[in-house]
Amino acid sequence: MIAYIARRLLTMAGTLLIISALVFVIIKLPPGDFLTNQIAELRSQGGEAAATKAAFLIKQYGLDLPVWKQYLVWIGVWPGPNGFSGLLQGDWGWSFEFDRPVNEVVGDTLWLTLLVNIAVLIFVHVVSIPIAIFSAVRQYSWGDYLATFIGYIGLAMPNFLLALILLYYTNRWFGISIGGLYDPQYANAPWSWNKVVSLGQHLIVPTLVIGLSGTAAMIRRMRANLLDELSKQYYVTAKAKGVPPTKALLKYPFRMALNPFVADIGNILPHLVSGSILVSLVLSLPTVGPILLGALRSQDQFLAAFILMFVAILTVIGMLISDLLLAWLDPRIRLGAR
Amino acid sequence: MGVSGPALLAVSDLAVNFASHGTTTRALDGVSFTIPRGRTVALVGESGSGKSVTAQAILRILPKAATIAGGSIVFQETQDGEAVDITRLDPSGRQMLGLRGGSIAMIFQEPMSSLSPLHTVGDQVTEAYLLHKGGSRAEARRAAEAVFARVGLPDPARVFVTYPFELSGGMRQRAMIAMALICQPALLIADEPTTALDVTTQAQILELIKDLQAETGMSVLLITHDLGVVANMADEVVVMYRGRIVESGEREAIFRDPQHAYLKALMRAVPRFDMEPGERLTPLREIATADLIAAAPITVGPTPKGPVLDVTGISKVFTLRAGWFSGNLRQVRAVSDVNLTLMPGTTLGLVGESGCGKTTVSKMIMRALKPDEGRIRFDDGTGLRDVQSLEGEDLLRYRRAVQFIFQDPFSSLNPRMTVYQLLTEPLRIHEQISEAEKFAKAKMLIEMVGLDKRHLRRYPHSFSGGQRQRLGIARALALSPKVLLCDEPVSALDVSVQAQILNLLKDLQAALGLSYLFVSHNLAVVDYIADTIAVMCRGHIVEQAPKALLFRNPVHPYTQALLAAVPDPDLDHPLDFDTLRTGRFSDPTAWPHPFGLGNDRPSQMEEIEPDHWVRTTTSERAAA
Amino acid sequence: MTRVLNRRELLLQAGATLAVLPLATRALADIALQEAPLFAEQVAAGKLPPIAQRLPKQPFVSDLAANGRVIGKPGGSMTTLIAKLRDVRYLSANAYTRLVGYTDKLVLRPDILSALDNEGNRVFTLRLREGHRWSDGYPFTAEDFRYYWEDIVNNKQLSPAGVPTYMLADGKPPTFEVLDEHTVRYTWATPNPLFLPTMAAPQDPFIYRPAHFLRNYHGKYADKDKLDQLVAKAKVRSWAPLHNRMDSMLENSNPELPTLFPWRAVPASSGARIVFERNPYFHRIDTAGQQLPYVDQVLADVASASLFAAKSNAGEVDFLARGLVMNDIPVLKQGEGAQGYKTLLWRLARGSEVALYPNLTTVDPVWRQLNRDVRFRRALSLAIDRHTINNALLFGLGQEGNNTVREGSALFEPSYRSKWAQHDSAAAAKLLDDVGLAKGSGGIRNLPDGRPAEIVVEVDGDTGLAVDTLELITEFWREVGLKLFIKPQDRTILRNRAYEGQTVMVASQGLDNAIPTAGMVPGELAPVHQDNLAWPRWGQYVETKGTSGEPVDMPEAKKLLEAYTAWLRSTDSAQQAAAWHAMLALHADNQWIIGTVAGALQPIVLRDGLANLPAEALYSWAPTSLLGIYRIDEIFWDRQDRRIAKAP
Amino acid sequence: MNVITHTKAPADAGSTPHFVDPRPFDPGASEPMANEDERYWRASALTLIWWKFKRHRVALASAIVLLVFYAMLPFVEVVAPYPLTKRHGDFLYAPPQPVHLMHEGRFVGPFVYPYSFKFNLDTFTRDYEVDRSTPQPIRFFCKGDTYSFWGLFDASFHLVCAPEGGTMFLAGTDRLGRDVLSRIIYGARISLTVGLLGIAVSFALGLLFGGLAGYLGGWVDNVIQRVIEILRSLPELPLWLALSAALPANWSPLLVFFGITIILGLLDWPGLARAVRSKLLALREEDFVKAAELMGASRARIIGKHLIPNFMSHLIASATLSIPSMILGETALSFLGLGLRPPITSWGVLLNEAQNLASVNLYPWLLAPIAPVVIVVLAFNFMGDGLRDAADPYH
Repeated sequence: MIAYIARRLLTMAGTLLIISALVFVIIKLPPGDFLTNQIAELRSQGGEAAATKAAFLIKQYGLDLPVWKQYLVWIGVWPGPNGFSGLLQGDWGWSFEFDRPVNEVVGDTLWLTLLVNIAVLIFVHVVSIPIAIFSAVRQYSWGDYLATFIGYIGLAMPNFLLALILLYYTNRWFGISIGGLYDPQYANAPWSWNKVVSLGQHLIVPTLVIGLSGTAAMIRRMRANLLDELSKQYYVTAKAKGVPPTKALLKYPFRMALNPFVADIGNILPHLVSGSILVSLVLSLPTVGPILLGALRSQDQFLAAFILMFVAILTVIGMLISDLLLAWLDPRIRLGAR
Repeated sequence: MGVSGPALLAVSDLAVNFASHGTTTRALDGVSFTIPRGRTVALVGESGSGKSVTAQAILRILPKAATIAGGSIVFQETQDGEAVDITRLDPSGRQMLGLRGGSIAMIFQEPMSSLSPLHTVGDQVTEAYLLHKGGSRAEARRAAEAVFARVGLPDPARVFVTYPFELSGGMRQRAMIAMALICQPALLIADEPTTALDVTTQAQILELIKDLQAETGMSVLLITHDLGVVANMADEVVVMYRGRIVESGEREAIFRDPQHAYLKALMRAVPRFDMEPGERLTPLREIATADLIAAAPITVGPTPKGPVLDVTGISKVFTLRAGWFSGNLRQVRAVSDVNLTLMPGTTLGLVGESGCGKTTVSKMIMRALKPDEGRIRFDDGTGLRDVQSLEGEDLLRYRRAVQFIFQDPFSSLNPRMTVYQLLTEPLRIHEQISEAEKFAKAKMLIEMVGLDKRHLRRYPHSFSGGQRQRLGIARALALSPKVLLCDEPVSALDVSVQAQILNLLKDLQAALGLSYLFVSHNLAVVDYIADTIAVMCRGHIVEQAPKALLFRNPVHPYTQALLAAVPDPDLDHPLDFDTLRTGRFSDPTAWPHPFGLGNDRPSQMEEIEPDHWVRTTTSERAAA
Repeated sequence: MTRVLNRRELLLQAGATLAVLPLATRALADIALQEAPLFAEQVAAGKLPPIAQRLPKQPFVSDLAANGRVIGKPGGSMTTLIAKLRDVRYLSANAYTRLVGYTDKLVLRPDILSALDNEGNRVFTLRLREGHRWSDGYPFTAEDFRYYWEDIVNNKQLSPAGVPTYMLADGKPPTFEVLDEHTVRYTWATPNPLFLPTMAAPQDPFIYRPAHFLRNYHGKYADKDKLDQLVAKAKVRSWAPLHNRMDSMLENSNPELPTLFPWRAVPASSGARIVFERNPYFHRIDTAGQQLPYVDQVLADVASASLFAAKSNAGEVDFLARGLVMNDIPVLKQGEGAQGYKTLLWRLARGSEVALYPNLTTVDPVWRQLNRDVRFRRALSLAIDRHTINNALLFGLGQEGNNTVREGSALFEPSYRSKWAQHDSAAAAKLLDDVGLAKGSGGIRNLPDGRPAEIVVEVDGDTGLAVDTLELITEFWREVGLKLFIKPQDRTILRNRAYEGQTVMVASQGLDNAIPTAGMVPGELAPVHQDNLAWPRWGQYVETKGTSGEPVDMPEAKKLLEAYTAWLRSTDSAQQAAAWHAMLALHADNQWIIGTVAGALQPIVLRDGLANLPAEALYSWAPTSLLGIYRIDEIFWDRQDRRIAKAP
Repeated sequence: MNVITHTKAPADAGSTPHFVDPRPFDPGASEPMANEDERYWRASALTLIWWKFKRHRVALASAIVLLVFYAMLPFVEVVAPYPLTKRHGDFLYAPPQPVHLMHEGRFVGPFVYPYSFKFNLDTFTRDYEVDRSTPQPIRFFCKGDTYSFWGLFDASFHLVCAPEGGTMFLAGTDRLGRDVLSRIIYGARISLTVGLLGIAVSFALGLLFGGLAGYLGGWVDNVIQRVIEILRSLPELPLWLALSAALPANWSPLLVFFGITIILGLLDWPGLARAVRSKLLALREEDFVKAAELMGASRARIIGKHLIPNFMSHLIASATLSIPSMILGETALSFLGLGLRPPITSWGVLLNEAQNLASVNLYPWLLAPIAPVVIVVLAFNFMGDGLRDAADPYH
């Protein structure tokens, strides 16, 4: 067990190393970089002094180095202008856009991202699992068709527009302030019950919009998995034992059908981040999505790279957790059934 | 009806319909029979005859597409208790739930897939107890452990916390039985309870069921296609054919005086040990191709003087990863030091239980696997040549000369090809002949296996299992091979079809001078078709002899056990449960001296009489 | 407006003193100072000195009544929106607190300074207000100027690029003298007309810095061990980047940095809402003796720009201009009644909303020759039906014509706008025939080398208006046998392509400053900046002092350059105006930049109850510095209920 | 009938009579191949798939819808009532004109009422006023505005045209007075091909890498699996972003379009590769593949004759299910301003232009492109479902 985890951690480190290189290359792919663009911009506005300052940062962050050196400096295995100071040393870099260290920029938003994603995850599961079970048990019934249809509508709707429309009508009908995760008045206020309520209200639209597309996919997969399991002999055995139908369903085929989802925990995350970027952008949510998008567009490289790495690390950890969870849930894997 | 009091279960005029794609087919049609208290009723029939549907109807666990269209199933648990008509109950109502698993329990064919792999054996077994008897978990556990002990599971406490896949097949089936028995049901439905098991295990399970029945007085509805099992187990027999009962009655009556043409045919189609030399099985429908085969213009090249196939000392070790979390690699010796010789025009039967290495041997001969040691030589009339060293043209020639017949007739034919394409595929690979010649050949081949030439344009999906297996044989013959490797070619087929195929193979051999390596777990089948038989266990050949010698004088304890375990459809040859009870016959280290293997003790084949070889341990011999 | 401008001309004459207007010189004793309610408690508690001690001896007294405004009441908070955290830097434009700055009539006058003496644009003597303090209460003195000049500009580590260009006259820096604690002087050998306009430009160059604060991070002053510690903590290489980081006068990103603005950022704001609080030491008061600004708090909520209109429509904003565009007007108007706000519609002071820049320095020889043919450019201009564009895109409210200065500028003349700008397809076709572009197959003309005349117009991808305009122009040009292809580009890429001479024509905004005074720099009109997409390589040549690009080689363009040089050498505003007129006339005649329609509307959302913002005015980056010259510190809540700052 | 008493029978059970079914028994009659439908047996896999697919009615309907959409693509110039760039200066932001049949209680055939606008300076909107007195009949198979068919020749034939001297904006007009319906129809050409081209790229890559992994196994499989894992652990949107930002700037709109499709395809292949791989691994275990190997068939023959035909239907089915995500991907990229840009007209571009509050509450007809997107995505999903169910006709 420990040996297994150690082996996994080792491959994880390797994977992350490759991902880090990939991330860096992707970010460096578009021509130009933040500061050079910034300098040109400032100069054209007559901001001579600010331009000088930006030129300063280029040296400071080694943006004049060749790309491969910049990469090595970034991950912290090559001395940069300030000596060894990279990811490995816990230095996440500097955001040019925000003119603050990356950790300060991202810090607030990370847990809000997590919050939104958890809300979405809960929504997706709470909604789709019962529907999927219903659809599978009542295969080809009207209810099944209806559930599938509604799910697909969610999948088919371009969610950024749906977000915009819902945004408008929740404001109009329920007076929920437009955008953000709570009313602006709570922005600098300490946590209070009202702030939590405001947060809850503001979570409705994003959860619904981000969750809808995931729900359809989840229903579809869960239904297919369950249908597979429903025809298995062990389910007949359970029924033949006299186990009541609902209990039999939940204890045996459902449990089994869950396994692929557990196996997929790690992979959900990048999808959620992707899905939430657009919606967060429309709804102006303080999550990493829009920051990432902004950073990628303005080539704020350390910020973008860090967020991508962060997601990748979460994914890889998620994969490990899902493997361990799967082993815990499925004795065949734990005990090595052939 | 029994003379004194009502039967435990009375099925009368039961009809079940299956709806599929808008059409309704009748799966059961007017089925009536009774299960008297304390007795075993066997439901016999080939696949698709409606045996399992009957059982499912009794438990009301029919698939969604099925509906009970008429008739009644009256169940009366105690003599003077209330009788209920099961067909009128709500399938998921309280009363039915109470019957299911409580009063009527069921065990299934596949002990692996019938148990959930995610739950411990104990969990699954106590579930029924908790549902029907109530009580605490501790009580349930005690009950479970007691019943484990009763079904012969060693160390009940440990079994309680193991998962099904950690047990061997026999153990799993015992666990299944324990699960069925924990509530002391009045009726046990056993749906092909031993079909997936090795013969030796089968015998043990059968005995167990018998013992338990005697102990508890429960009734058993035994569903099987194996007349041998029926002869050994049943008190009464119900024979089904296509959803209808064609004959039923007491065991004696059925076996000694079969009346219905179908039952008679079935009896004649089962290979038995006591068949006369040269006696032919009579399938339900004989394939009338003998003339065609005889007339077949198949050219056979020069016949080798010695063996056509010579296998010397081959061994194969597989490396397996033990589990997910352990980095440990396990080495499994699948085949060790196997020697075989196949003489031209004869059949060598390779017998053994599942996992004994027989398939690995056949794969190595086909060059689908590479032996770690030893060599395989082949003679196409030009002298023996090492198969492993063949390259290019020679290899292609070898591939032509040695053909393979698979066990699963469904997976062995490419569903996207027509029969014509299938049969001519080998020709396309190996021969440059015109389309007309190909057609002529395909026509000849398909007629040779008793199918119509019009079938050439069809796709495999339109054929039944037996027909597909015939197509497989036809394809194997396309290149006029010298050797056919038959890997369990009939084990997936019903007896009547099995007889067809076996006869066909025999006829082909007689006409074409083919040599067969016939791999099977069924001794009776091997007995019918083979000339020489090699018995394999745990990768070793333990005994090898011409079949007459082997059956007359089995020397090796494993061979003896194997022979004793085959249920004969003959009331005069009941199973000898005593020989099988020890259960140590498949463990080479437990074999009595001088046969015991293990601890890397060198062993060798010893000729105890002409052509009769038995594996013995060298050191013991030398010492003696 | 023109009347006032004439007086400013006088003010800027050499030898004049830019002094506080008469009213401000009135004895301070006449005005009874009033404490703002927000500070009353702190003053009472002794945490803050009383108002008299916080204000300069001679504060800037704003005569609201003279400006058509009313004296307000202090208090309340004002919510506005920013799209990105970084946009807090626009506060320095909007708050417009300058050494010298424009009034809303574009008169240049001292603001932070009490007076400024200008001798022939060569010698500038700057007089500070005695007793003026930074927002942390520390005195604002000549030392702060010296610190900037000696320790920042002339420090190689902090300013590797050396002295900024506006501080150079003929390439030479000034001599800097501290005359006394409140007086500094910059002296150039030759006139430097750039100096004053730059002080008043939307991007404040900040030639003074809070020395007392920044000294702690300067290698020359700070205790080395302490500084090393700070440097290590900030994970920077040396003190210089640390100093840079702390010194964010423009970016406004360091709340610790003392400021002279009407509001100062409150530290520890979250990323979603930046809170600005009134600066207790701000130097302006009204005639009633109340310290400005009136509004206690400015709350800048961060929201994506696409939601600005929606949030305004939902009544979540008190005050918003930047980020709203003309297309938002219907939505903004729609919400007015229900949400209690008004949408002010100001005019954008831009030369042309969308202008075409035929690249005179493009590398394609055929196009280069064609673009340089004035007949071709005139034909392009004549072929455009500006009226249709106006109707389709600007509700018919725009001004059709060339890319030139607008009414409201003293330099405006109708001919600058109308020359070669009347829609006349026949004349355009004739000109094109004259150029030698014969019609080929499908009615499309052929270039001299046989290629079809397909003009690829590249456009900054973010500007929807430009693309729409081009779609219309495509139709107009097709009538005269020219094919237009619109190619949206990323701004950065577009710029780089232009610098390399790869663009043939670009569509972009026209003149940034369309209401200039003669004293403002006519740089946008002259081939001196590579950003001008009509001649990027000429501009490059000037900007790089000849190391790259190419010298101006067209006689008309040389005239532009001469006029520009004349302006640079000018010592009085008549000379400056002459230079401007010469350049404007050249532009109108030569159509180097082909204008379309100007005068888009800038919607400004203003909550009912907020007073003192004009109902109509001009809006631009330069010279109005967004809302800067309209003095947003004078906005106040005229309704009592609004004046109470909203509880957080 | 013989009744034999079993000696061991319990006393109370009595004996069961020996029953024999008296009905005639003919083993030959029950031969399952006797008289059944020869058509079914001779049906190839493709035919069976088609039969099975046909039974899935929603899928069939979806397929027909898609067929109609795609069949329209080559003729959008004819189908659209107005040419793509046709502008109506007097009808900016005009609301949809409903089609009427009855005028003053009398049947006139499909017609519209003309309308005109007044500019409202208070609201800055154009107030349209419908003139109910003069019905203007819509024309069919008519001469309308001239367009250039595929840039090849000029023509003016349309399926439907505006009334003579009138207008017909069935889905309203946009800010430049362009007919929204026509723009949607033209946009289909780009939006619908994005998915197909993207899937072609993805398909090729998925087949190649999945095939290599599944067929060769070993380290190749391992490497490809790792690559897939890595690609899957990055959110796809940033990858889209970065890659589309990296598209060479001087590419023409058409090239950008291809670039975008290739990017969409590039990032979609891992899913398909996995499907190919697992299907291959499963198929390789099938006896008929082993049989072909043992027959001495060459690798190419095994792949071409035995493997590909057997998993292609599955693959096509799962590929079909990827197309909708590509179409949505295009809209998302366009929304971010990273995909296609005007003057190229795609549904994404149209939606991008509509993504503001004004569209939601003032000009809701600008959101009309949602409808075709939803319809097409739904149809692809349903059809894909049907295809997948039908892909294996032997179950």
